[in-house]
Amino acid sequence: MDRKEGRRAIEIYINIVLLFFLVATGLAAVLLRNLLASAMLLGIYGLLMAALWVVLDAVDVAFTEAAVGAGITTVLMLLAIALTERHEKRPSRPPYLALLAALVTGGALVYATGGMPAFGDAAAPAHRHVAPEYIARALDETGVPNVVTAVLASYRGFDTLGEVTVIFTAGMGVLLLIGVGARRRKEGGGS
Amino acid sequence: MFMAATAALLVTIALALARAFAGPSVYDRVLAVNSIGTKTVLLIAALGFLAGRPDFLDISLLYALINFVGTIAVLRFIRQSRAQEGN
Amino acid sequence: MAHATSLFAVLYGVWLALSGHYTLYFLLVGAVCVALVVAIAMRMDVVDREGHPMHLTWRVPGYWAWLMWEIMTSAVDVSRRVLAPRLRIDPVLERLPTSQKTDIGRAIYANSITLTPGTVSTDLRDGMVQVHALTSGAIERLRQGEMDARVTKLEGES
Amino acid sequence: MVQDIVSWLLIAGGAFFVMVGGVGLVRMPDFFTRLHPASVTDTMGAGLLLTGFMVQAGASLVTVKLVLILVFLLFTSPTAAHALAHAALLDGLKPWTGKKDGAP
Repeated sequence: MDRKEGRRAIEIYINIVLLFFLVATGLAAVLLRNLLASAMLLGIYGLLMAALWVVLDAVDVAFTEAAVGAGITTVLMLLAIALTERHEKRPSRPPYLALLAALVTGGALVYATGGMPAFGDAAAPAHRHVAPEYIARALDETGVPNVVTAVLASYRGFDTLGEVTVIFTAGMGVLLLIGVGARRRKEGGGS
Repeated sequence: MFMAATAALLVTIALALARAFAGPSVYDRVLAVNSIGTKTVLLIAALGFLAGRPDFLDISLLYALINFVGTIAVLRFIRQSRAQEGN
Repeated sequence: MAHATSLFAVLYGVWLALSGHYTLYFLLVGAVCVALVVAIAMRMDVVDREGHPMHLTWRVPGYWAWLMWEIMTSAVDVSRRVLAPRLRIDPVLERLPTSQKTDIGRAIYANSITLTPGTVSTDLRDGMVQVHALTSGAIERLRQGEMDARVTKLEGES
Repeated sequence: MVQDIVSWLLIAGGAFFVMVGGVGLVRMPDFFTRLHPASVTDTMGAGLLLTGFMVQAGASLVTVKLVLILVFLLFTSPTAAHALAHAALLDGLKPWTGKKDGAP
């Protein structure tokens, strides 16, 4: 019992440290004018985020974050930079409107967290609908040992098929765009 | 014991972050990213043991691979874009 | 074909290690997936002596043991220099000859150099390896050629 | 008990080398010299830490996975370091030689 309490406390400290790193990385990525450096920092952001998911016990999300956040996104950013510019231009006037929008959205989100159930609360609405059923019956009904996989690939199989189709199409689109850009990039224009 | 390892890894990530912020060259930053990647692999393994759930190792494994592929992809990209700037 | 079989064995071993569920169904699915990967690899023409150097397998452990000792001593040396109040380093960049006959032998040599803290191989061509070392002592050690000779022995004459 | 002591020593050693790598990453004067402490972390730090975890896990599937992670790291990290150094040299980054600071 005591040991478990201690572990919780430790996890909170690890969370705080990781969140601090995340904020620092995010700020640095915004402040740096070198876009290549920003892309690198966002890669680090993905790595740290995945570590945070692990601490929060969301192992499957961490998997996705590792593959998408730290892997594919970085490569896509680099490709985008290759097609455009290496350095961010200074804005012609201070972006007050954007700042206002960001502050309002951020404030609303922070305010909304007050209405959320406590972290790990078993009585939260999201955990009382079909989740207990899935956890109890997934292995028998689908034969898949991982509950998350069972839900995604079996209970919501058609949903997932749709998602995969969307992602596949998006991937094809990106590849086509990049291919076209690379071929047209003959007249130069790098910084 | 795993706590000590976790603390050491977090400190090292902080140091590597400092290097990533400071640069100065792109390669310093790539080195920092690669280094943080390795440390995240170890950190997740340590966290798995700390939480008594070593199943987390699968993510570490995935990471070790992604980190490598990512680094090589970044370097290829830098080389390619430098070559384009050259001519 | 021998290479394909051995690649299949290695990949299936990895699958078994990662899966942790040993029912007939999962074992079969694993075998099918691995077979598919091997088939794709064969189509890509990467299943050969170079991509999967199984002829080296029996000589590798001895070399690794030696390399591990080498890594430990040089790691301690580099750590001491990193922590010393005054940085006592004199980095050098130099080309060294290699005595290996095959590409894979040279690659093992260059990777061993990089794996050892204090030296990093930066270029490998025309039978020469370019090395960046933290200290001139580290490059002196390499020039004496023990690692080079050991890799050549590992490579063998076959 | 012995198992605990051994793994404690290994993990403490690993933690030490990992931190040395981090300090070196900040302290070294240029990119090429920074590669060396980074490789201390990747080999010694990761090796000792993962070996310590293995001793703690005992003979199980967990140990097999730890071995796999270690093998991946030991195979990929020199390749990545080599690619980095090679790319930096091609790009014309000049290695620091310590002449201007009057180092001994």
